Amino acid sequence: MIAIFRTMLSRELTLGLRRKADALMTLFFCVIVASMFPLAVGPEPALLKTMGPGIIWVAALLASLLSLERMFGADYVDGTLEQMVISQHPLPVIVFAKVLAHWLTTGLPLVLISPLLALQYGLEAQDGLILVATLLIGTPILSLLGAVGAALTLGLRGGGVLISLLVLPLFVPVLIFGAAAVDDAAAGLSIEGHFSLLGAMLVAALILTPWAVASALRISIE
Amino acid sequence: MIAIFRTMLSRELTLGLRRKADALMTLFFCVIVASMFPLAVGPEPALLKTMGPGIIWVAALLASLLSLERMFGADYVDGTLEQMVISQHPLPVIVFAKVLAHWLTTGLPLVLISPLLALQYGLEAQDGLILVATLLIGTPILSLLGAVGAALTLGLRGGGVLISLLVLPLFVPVLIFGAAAVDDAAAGLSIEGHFSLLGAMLVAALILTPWAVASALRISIE
Amino acid sequence: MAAVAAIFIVLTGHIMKINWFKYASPASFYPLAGKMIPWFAIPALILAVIGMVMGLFVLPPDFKQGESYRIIFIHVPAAWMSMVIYLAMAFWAIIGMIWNSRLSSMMATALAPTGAIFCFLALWTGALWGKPTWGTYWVWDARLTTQLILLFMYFGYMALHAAIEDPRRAARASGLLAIVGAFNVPIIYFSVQWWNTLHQGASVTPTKSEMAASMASVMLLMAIAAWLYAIAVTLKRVRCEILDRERHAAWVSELVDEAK
Amino acid sequence: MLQVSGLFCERGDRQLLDGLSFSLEPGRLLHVRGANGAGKTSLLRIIAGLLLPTAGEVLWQGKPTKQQREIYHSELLYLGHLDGVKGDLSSIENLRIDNELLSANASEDDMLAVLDKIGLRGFEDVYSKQLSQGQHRRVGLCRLLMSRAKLWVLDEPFNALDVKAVALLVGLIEAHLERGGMALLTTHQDVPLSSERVSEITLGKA
Amino acid sequence: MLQVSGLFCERGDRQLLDGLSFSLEPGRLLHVRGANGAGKTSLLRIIAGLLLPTAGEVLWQGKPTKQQREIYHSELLYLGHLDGVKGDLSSIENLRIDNELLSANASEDDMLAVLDKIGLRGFEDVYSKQLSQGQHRRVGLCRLLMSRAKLWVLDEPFNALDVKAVALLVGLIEAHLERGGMALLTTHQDVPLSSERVSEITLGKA
Ligand code: HEM
Ligand SMILES: Nc1ncnc2c1ncn2[C@@H]1O[C@H](COP(=O)(O)OP(=O)(O)OP(=O)(O)O)[C@@H](O)[C@H]1O
Ligand SMILES: Nc1ncnc2c1ncn2[C@@H]1O[C@H](COP(=O)(O)OP(=O)(O)OP(=O)(O)O)[C@@H](O)[C@H]1O
Ligand SMILES: [Mg+2]
Ligand SMILES: [Mg+2]
Repeated sequence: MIAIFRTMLSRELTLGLRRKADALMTLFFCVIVASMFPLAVGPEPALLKTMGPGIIWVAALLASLLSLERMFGADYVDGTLEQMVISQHPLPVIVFAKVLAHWLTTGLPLVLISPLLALQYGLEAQDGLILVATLLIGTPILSLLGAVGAALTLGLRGGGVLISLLVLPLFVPVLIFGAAAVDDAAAGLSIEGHFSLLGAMLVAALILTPWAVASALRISIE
Repeated sequence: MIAIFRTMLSRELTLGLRRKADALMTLFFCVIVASMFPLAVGPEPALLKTMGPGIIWVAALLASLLSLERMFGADYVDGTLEQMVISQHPLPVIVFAKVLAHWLTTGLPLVLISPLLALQYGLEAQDGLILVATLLIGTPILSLLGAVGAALTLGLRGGGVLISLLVLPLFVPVLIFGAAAVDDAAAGLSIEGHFSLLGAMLVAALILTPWAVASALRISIE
Repeated sequence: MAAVAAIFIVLTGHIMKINWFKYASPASFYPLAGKMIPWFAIPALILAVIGMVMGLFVLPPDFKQGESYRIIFIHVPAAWMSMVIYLAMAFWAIIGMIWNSRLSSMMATALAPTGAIFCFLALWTGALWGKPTWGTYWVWDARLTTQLILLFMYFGYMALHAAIEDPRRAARASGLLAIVGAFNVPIIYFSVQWWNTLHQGASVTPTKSEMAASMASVMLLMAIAAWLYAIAVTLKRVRCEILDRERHAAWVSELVDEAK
Repeated sequence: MLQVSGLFCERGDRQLLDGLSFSLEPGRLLHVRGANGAGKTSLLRIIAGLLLPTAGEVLWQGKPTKQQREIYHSELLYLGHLDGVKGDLSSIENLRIDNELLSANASEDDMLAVLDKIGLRGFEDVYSKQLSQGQHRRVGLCRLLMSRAKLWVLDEPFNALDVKAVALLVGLIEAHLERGGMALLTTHQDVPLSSERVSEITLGKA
Repeated sequence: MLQVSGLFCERGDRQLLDGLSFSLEPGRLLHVRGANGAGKTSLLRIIAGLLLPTAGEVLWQGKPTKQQREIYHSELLYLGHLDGVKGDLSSIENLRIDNELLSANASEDDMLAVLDKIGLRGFEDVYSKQLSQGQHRRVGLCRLLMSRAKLWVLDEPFNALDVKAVALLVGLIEAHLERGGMALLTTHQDVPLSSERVSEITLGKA
């Protein structure tokens, strides 16, 4: 089970990071997205400072949404997903490896670059740290929940509309608590509540979604 | 030429409507992004009002990014794109039909929902109207420029993120003028200049990009 | 700016025009480029040294900014070059498309890293300069943001080139991107004028110059050095590109044999 | 008449075509043979204008195809490894689009007749992604029944087809040649084409 | 032993399987015949556990496969219409993953030998998307050389293969049966399998 996990993880990472340039791509992407807002809203530093956490969170959301379709889509089209489903290994483990790889290639780079973005938006050092922490907890949730949506939408059977209706609203609480934690910290309020909520969501997602995704895949592959 | 245009347009619209989830996803995304900032920044009406146009513009821009990969991707995989490329009809016309359909299924819904967003941000009725007008001119430019990126990246690994890296910089002028028009209108300045610039960009994009996309497709299909 | 671009393009174009038909083939351009490199590299070095000595030691400190203004001698030439090189890239891409010449698309490819480095340099020096003058490394000012966007246009070009395995397709696809992007460069550049901005407007224009004559001349020196450097490095990189793409050609194997 | 002169093609460091030249007269079929990876598909795609050769030219009626792309493409029908059938559209919807792309001017009834002939009666309104592999390919093959192109370029058209469909396709090709059409074909199967109209070339070392 | 009992399958309003039952003994091959759209792929996918039948059961060694999914899947090798080969990975990288998925425990050298045998020497490090169609399929077929599964379910494995590869594959299947393996096969081509080990069923009205 560990062997298959390791193989699948390295497969996904190889695919995601065929070249060094690929790894950098998400980083650049976040920076570009973050640069769009000041262009549109204007250069007012105080305004940008308050918007900062929200913007960085939106960049995270967008980066995971943009790459969701490929999480299973490519494997579905070329038949490798079939082979995973009928392999003797537990499907949730394979799924978990794929989701982890997705996070490592889209979520983690974002977490890593977020201090720089925080600096650019003039956030205080401490607020920046809190932002990084929320992203560290929040982005895996995005990957996990996104995987459910991606699996269900594969062949687009059971009403695809339903899925985006399902996944995006699930993202919303993550987004809100994530961005709110930073704001509240800046305002001197307690943020333990936010963090424990985010943590609880992460744990729940970690435990439940691999199974949900596995069954969704079995259904979609018919 | 009109016949092929009409056929391709209706094909794309049929496909678009069969995959309602995709269109709805862009809408949702736009709404979520736009709703995030009030949560992050707080309920200060004056602040929200100044931010509004910029945020709605960025939300629209990011939302149209989401659907770019699909514009040619599916046709590439199943070989229908090949058949279009070697058909006797001018490829730019076919491309134009596809882009128009893309705009009708993603850009237009965004334009239609924007008054609602403007309302959320407490924009004056007149400013809201101007916002809608800039979006109406601006979103087709996004679809046209996005098509170039989508065509260039066909079949490549980076997928959605790579497209964004290519096209977001191209979107910048549209964004600047689109958002600035509303701001300046609110400040009582003349906005004819912005509109004529946006209009000029639209015309230029309408004339040039179908050819660029057509050559990009010929390159990518090898 | 436009004039600068024109000069650069004409200059590089002129070099290539010498016996165009003969040297348009990679095989004959390779040795020619080898011979040309020192003619650009050495003057570049000399001018840069003179400019640096003048700029850093000879010129007096600025009455408002003190010593920190000296960064301008790198900052401004780098900012100019970063824009000019993108246009030059597009120029070569167009030539490559029209005449289907492999060498021109290789020129475009070879220019990209240099442009990106200049662009980064402008950002870096600007940020360093921002701290003493504006009190912060970064503001979301239009000029700064657009410079950042330009950097990403270079990255986009290079990422697309790197993502395509087939060198011919890579050259054609990224060339097309450079052409489309070239429309964007002036738009971005001028769009700044419609924006309220912290950054200084253009103070050196063909007709009038606000700067002290001594300062302007040092800057000009540095700018010329930057051009010469860019040309030399580009030629060097084109040579590598040629070798890589023509590695199966007979003349490359002969070259390798000679080297042995 | 189709002429190919001095074609070179290099893909991924491998020299596939090495100055290939041939010509194809009306009423004749050229069977391109070769092992897997010999370069058959590459050749056919070059001829269809989907791939640029490293050197060499394809001539149609004596003129380079590049200089008369629209005319050439109006005389060409290419069926590659991919069917070119849209899974999210029904068979008849796919046909309507092909009809327009090929400028075949078939009426709605014609198209139903075509579907009938190819053995898809009753599947007109089924989404193509819900068809079996062979049926899916048949939707793509309908083009042969609709188009009036002079040059057919068929890359392994018999793949996935059952015996009946193969016979039908052979009949179609023969009728096409009979009418003075030309065809280029690759296939690894033995196909009962009457040999008097057929020439062969073999790519790679056979 | 594989047993299939009372399988019904309905897809898109069409009754494909109508109470189908059969059993397959070790050392035997079942050739599933039928026209395009008869339901061969559907049957094979049901047996592989990729599709739920409307009614009926598949039994492996006397027990329903659903109740012993992991055991059953460790004895099964399924090759469908899709190759299951990742275009962005090289042949050898693809093999490494299959090796793990099949728990085949092949060493790096074994895998190179497998690629050699299947005729992909020199293509080990080429991205699979840069292979020709037949070479691409061969990468998928490598599984047959690596796996030690008892039951092979092969859906049109000869598609796109050249003559030499077909012969190789026939040899592999025969060796597998010789070893006491079982196989289910569909193909529209005539394949020279020695008939004593082969049974046939035909789906649909033949
Ligand atoms: C990261 C920060 C910065 C960036 C990206 C940046 C970018 C640029 C660019 C693109 C130009 C060329 C403009 C043109 O040709 O018209 C330029 C020129 C210039 N920059 Fe900056 N800059 C930055 C920071 C600064 C700072 C902090 C100062 C000093 C206060 C400064 C002073 C100048 C001056 C004096 C020029 C020459 C303007 C002219 O004469 O045309 N820059 N910069
Ligand atoms: N996209 C590509 N990029 C690089 N090389 C390729 C590409 N496609 C094919 N090749 C190489 O070109 C060679 C010939 O491929 P081609 O598809 O023309 O063969 P083929 O004769 O059609 O084979 P098959 O019978 O398997 O279909 C192969 O060796 C393959 O590795
Ligand atoms: N995903 C699907 N959804 C609904 N119906 C389907 C689906 N796939 C196949 N069918 C239907 O099931 C029938 C049998 O399909 P199947 O793929 O099993 O045929 P087959 O015997 O394998 O044919 P072929 O020789 O063409 O591969 C077809 O009539 C087809 O329309
Ligand atoms: Mg082929
Ligand atoms: Mg089948």
